[in-house]
Amino acid sequence: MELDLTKARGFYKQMLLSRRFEEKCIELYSKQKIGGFLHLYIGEEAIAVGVMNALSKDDAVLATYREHGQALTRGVSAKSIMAEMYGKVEGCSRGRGGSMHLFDAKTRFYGGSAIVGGALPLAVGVALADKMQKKNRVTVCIFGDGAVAEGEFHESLNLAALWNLPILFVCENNRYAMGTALNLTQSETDIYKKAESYKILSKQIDGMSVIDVAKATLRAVEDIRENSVPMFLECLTYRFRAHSMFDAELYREKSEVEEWKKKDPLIVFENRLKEMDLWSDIDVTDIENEIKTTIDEAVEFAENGTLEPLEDLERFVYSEVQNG
Amino acid sequence: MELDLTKARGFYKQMLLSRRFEEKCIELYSKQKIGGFLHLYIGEEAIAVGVMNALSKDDAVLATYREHGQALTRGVSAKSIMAEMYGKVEGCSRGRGGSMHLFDAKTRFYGGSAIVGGALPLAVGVALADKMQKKNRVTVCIFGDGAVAEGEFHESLNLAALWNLPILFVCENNRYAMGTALNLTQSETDIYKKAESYKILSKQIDGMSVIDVAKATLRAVEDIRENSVPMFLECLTYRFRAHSMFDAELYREKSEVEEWKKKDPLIVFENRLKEMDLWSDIDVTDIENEIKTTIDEAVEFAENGTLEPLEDLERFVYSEVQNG
Amino acid sequence: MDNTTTYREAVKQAIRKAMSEDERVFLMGEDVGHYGGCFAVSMGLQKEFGADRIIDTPLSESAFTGAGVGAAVNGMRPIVEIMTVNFSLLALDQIVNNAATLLYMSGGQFNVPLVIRMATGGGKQLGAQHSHSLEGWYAHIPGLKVLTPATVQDAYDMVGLALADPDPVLIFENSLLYNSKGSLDTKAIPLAIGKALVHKEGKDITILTYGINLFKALESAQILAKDGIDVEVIDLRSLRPLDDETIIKSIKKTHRVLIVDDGWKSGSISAEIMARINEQAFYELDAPMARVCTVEVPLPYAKHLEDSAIVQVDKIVNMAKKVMGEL
Amino acid sequence: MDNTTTYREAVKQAIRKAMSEDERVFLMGEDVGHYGGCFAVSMGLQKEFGADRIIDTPLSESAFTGAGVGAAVNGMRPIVEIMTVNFSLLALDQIVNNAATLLYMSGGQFNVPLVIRMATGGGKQLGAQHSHSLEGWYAHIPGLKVLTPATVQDAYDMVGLALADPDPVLIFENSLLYNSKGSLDTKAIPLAIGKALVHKEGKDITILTYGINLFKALESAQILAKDGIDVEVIDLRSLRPLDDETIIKSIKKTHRVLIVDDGWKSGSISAEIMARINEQAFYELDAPMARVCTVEVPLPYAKHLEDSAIVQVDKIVNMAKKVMGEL
Ligand SMILES: Cc1ncc(C[n+]2csc(CCOP(=O)(O)OP(=O)(O)O)c2C)c(N)n1
Ligand SMILES: Cc1ncc(C[n+]2csc(CCOP(=O)(O)OP(=O)(O)O)c2C)c(N)n1
Ligand SMILES: [Mg+2]
Ligand SMILES: [Mg+2]
Repeated sequence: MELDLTKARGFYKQMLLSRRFEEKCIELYSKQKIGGFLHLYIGEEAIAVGVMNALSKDDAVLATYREHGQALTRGVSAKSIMAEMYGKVEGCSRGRGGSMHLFDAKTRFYGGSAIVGGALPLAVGVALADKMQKKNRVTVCIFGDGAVAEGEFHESLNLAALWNLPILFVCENNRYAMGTALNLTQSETDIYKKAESYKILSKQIDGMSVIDVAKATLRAVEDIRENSVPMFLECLTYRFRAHSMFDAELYREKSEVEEWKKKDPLIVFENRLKEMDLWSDIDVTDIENEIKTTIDEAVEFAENGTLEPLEDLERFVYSEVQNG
Repeated sequence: MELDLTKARGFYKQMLLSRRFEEKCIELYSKQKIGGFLHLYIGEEAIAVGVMNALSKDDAVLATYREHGQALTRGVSAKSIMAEMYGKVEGCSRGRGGSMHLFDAKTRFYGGSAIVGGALPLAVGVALADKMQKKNRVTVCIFGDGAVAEGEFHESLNLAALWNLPILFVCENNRYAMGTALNLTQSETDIYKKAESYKILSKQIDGMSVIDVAKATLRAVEDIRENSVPMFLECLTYRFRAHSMFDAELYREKSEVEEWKKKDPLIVFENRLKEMDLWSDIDVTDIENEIKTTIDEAVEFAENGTLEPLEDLERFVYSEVQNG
Repeated sequence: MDNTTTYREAVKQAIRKAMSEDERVFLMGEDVGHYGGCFAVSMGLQKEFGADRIIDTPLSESAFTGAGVGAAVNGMRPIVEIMTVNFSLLALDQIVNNAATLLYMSGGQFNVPLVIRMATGGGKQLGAQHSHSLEGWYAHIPGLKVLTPATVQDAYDMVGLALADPDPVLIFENSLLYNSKGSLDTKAIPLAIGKALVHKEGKDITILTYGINLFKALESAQILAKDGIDVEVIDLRSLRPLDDETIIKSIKKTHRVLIVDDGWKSGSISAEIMARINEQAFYELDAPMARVCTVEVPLPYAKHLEDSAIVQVDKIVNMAKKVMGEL
Repeated sequence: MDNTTTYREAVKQAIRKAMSEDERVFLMGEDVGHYGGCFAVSMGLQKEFGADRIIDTPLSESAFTGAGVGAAVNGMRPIVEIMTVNFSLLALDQIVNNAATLLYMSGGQFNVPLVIRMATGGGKQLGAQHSHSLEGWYAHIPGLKVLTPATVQDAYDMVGLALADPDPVLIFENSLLYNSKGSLDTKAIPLAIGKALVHKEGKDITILTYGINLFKALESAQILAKDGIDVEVIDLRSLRPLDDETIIKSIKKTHRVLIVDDGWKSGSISAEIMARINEQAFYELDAPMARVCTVEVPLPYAKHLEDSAIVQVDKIVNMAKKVMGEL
């Protein structure tokens, strides 16, 4: 992967957009404009940006309830995401899903799943369908370290390996599942090694470095396209904020959080760009302004959005067309 | 393990009892004295005998629907097993369970489970309770190669490893789950390697050799008692008969079955005893006669057993004592 | 038409037809291929269509059912076979939390044209982990449709109906029916999902039932006829949606109702039907509604006990007489 | 008595008491320890009792629930906490195929004194994978008992009752109740499992309900009183077993009934109650029975939609008036 200025600016902007977007979400959540659960991705943005940039338009993505960054970077518009969190019809899930259930058919973004591990079997099926239809596409399935303990992780990796499915498993290992540390959930804390036990090619990478993630993903995606095999990336990362807005964070030391904040993906990338002599050409103020405009417009769009009429409550329990 | 004559005779007799008992079952099944599913263990007897002889009286056993051999060797009486298959009150599960659900509190035989993989979480709990109560006992959980694909296998092994539970996992790898060959169910067909991925000490052994199984189990059980850790044994074996009585066996070659029959655990053991110069002292005719008596008595016992009155149909949906 | 087609053969023919006509259709499940299906439904199909379309899965109910959901949202028309309804509990997260919710949660974007077939029912002495009848229980879940073919014709038709449906459809095949024979017209236009069928008209009492109990109800009707009781027998065919219209129409004629159902009594689909009749036709009832269900026990192995736990003709006859005020 | 104890605190106190008095009792589930419980019920208990008795589990609902079953048959008295009923679907095999069957299958040898607590209910904009109310659905399964504490007193008492029971008991705590306050008498003799409680006597109509809807029903009763309708409000407390006696006694007095239930309408516990009243007291009814349940949708995120899907006081009031023939 060649990191030219355009790409570098793009990566930086995408990470910053995710960051600023979520900072706005916090504000809106405390104003009760957004309800339900709100899981923030702050600190982990390098993964979404690195991964999404390695995909082509017709690849598929499945993510968790902590998926603002993935959706934004995948190309789901900030407007439709914000409208979704406002519960408006203009939202990417029509206001039915909320923060945890962003969906977007256009970008093949299959959610937004809030059952930990529950999207892995789905991803297997999406990839299986591509393979059966001889479409040379990749399915990316993103999940946390907590999901690794679920039976569905095991069953899904085995199926993907057995059937040689074109699927990229991306584990966002942020060392905690809610308040439970990795060493309390896994007897083997090097998660990539577990993937190897299914004979899936697997790698552990620095999830705080967008360049590392992008490179590893590009290589994996190429392999998958060529050989129709599953691949696995364990991205080491850290969640800077609480698990959700209801979390007293009793389970970790403040100092640990501070240590990790030094590896903030924005800072890591800035330093890297400085080394590469690209940073001085990055127009941070312009970027901040562009992002501000995007977010302001998203909020305005959401504010002006419409509430679905109550008569439509039962729409989409079943399909409206009668023939599939 | 020292294999003296008494022990050798015991092993041989137990394997033969299991064999003859099941041969009788086939006969009774075709006479419709036994109903439901009947899964035969013929060919795999070395595992049950090797494992059970390494346990002490107060260890616990959890098995599958293919558990006649395990129950018999564990010390559940042939009478009560046969009565169970006749559906009589004198059966070890009162006629409620049948062939797939043999239970016996006295010998800590916790079934007879017919949901593939479903006993693994139970076994974790049984071992956990022993550990919490500081009872230095071992829980043995026996399951097939098919169970390895279930999510519950994964979750249970992880818990056992995380919590250092005194549990011995015994996988009876007979290369087929019903009609599906191992290479169609596992991307990694060396099952013991999967156990290693949970950091569980693990061994692959010859499941047709009762001596190998007994030795490996003894060593494992010692380790477990000393260190309170889980252990895993993969026993390579083969099912000589169909999966159940309804199986046309289209999925494997007759020649494959014939090849394996050469490794019949009775023959393997006989040859080994010959090498050790013990065979000539084994009174095979006497053993056959003793077994015949045991089985005849069991059948008679079952024939003469009583049918539970219909009024008792709803007994034991809930406990009869009101305080647990 | 002759009565020579088995239920098993009807299901197989329907699958074969669908797979021949539509490349998107495939069958996946444990032992559907090399073994030929645990109830021999797919025997021979793997030879015909190849291992890529008749897919043997490992014992991973949750993952392969979920994979069915994923394949369905991505252009395929999977038929997932789960051996027995008891095992489907391992896949329930995928069925309830994904298959039944995706369309709604995505605001109408992702429908799930998935068919899940499974065997149901007791009566074969298989004990408490193989014998339950949970079709009525599944009917509680919005987003799912629940079909219960009783006849050979429906065994055939419902596969096609389910595959044509844009949403997840569960088909429950009572395993005791596979060997039953009936006539099959492969050219007939199938009765739509959600329509009940009056199998026998009558004026004194309506028996509502589905699946294998249809035949026990018809037999009961013959016995009751000798006592001068003219029974109307309705096969519900679909437990979700229920055909309220046909049910209520019959009640308005007979004013008496007995529901016969393989589920455990408490919380059975019978209860739901009673609730609806109460809501929609209370003043039409001449007597309390009654039901014959499975006794609330984990099914026992012993034959005499199992027989006494499940629905039998004499129980239906007696209960019908009670409803008629004759007992 | 003062009204200062929260429901959360009541559950915690009951757990603490049980653990102090009985070494066999322990608590296990996701985030019950270091985090303090996803609804903060067990906050502080790990410090008090140690990590060996307040056990943080990995995300492995099936295995740790099954481990609860195993520990229960081997001498312990586990309390398993599952964060939310939706996630319990991952553990359903262990609950239905093991916990509910072991005693029966083993011919009375192995009872399972296991308590499973889980949060239930919508109303917090958590969408279709976190908000469902499946307690009525669980009540279908023989071998299980299903408790639904509504009051602070019951939140406390039911932990003890469940632990004293020799069989598996599921406790459903509506997550919106955790912050509710009430009075708690830790010395009171608890009302047994299976007993309903008349919270307000009345003569015109009986409202049967449980959990959070008890309070909506009591509020509705006040509103209806202004219209001269004297409502009897009964808290079912236990959905399996149901207290038929108390229910029927009330119907014989009021002759009219409305059931209010958080489950989806079709196949709800309301339907079962209607079925029983029909069977046991048909001739006592002066009007069709009615129910207010959750609308049959996977619960939506948007607040106005979610509010319109779940039970509300105005729906109860309107339906009660309909039953009274006033609408
Ligand atoms: C099956 C299931 N169990 C429990 C939960 C509650 N829960 C939500 S997120 C979470 C932790 C998941 O941790 P991880 O997979 O590491 O993802 P992270 O939140 O760290 O991104 C838990 C326990 C859930 N949503 N689904
Ligand atoms: C959860 C579940 N799925 C499917 C079945 C049906 N079934 C019974 S035995 C079996 C094969 C199991 O194979 P294995 O674990 O290798 O044991 P073996 O029969 O070879 O001893 C299957 C698929 C079941 N009983 N439980
Ligand atoms: Mg995490
Ligand atoms: Mg096997």
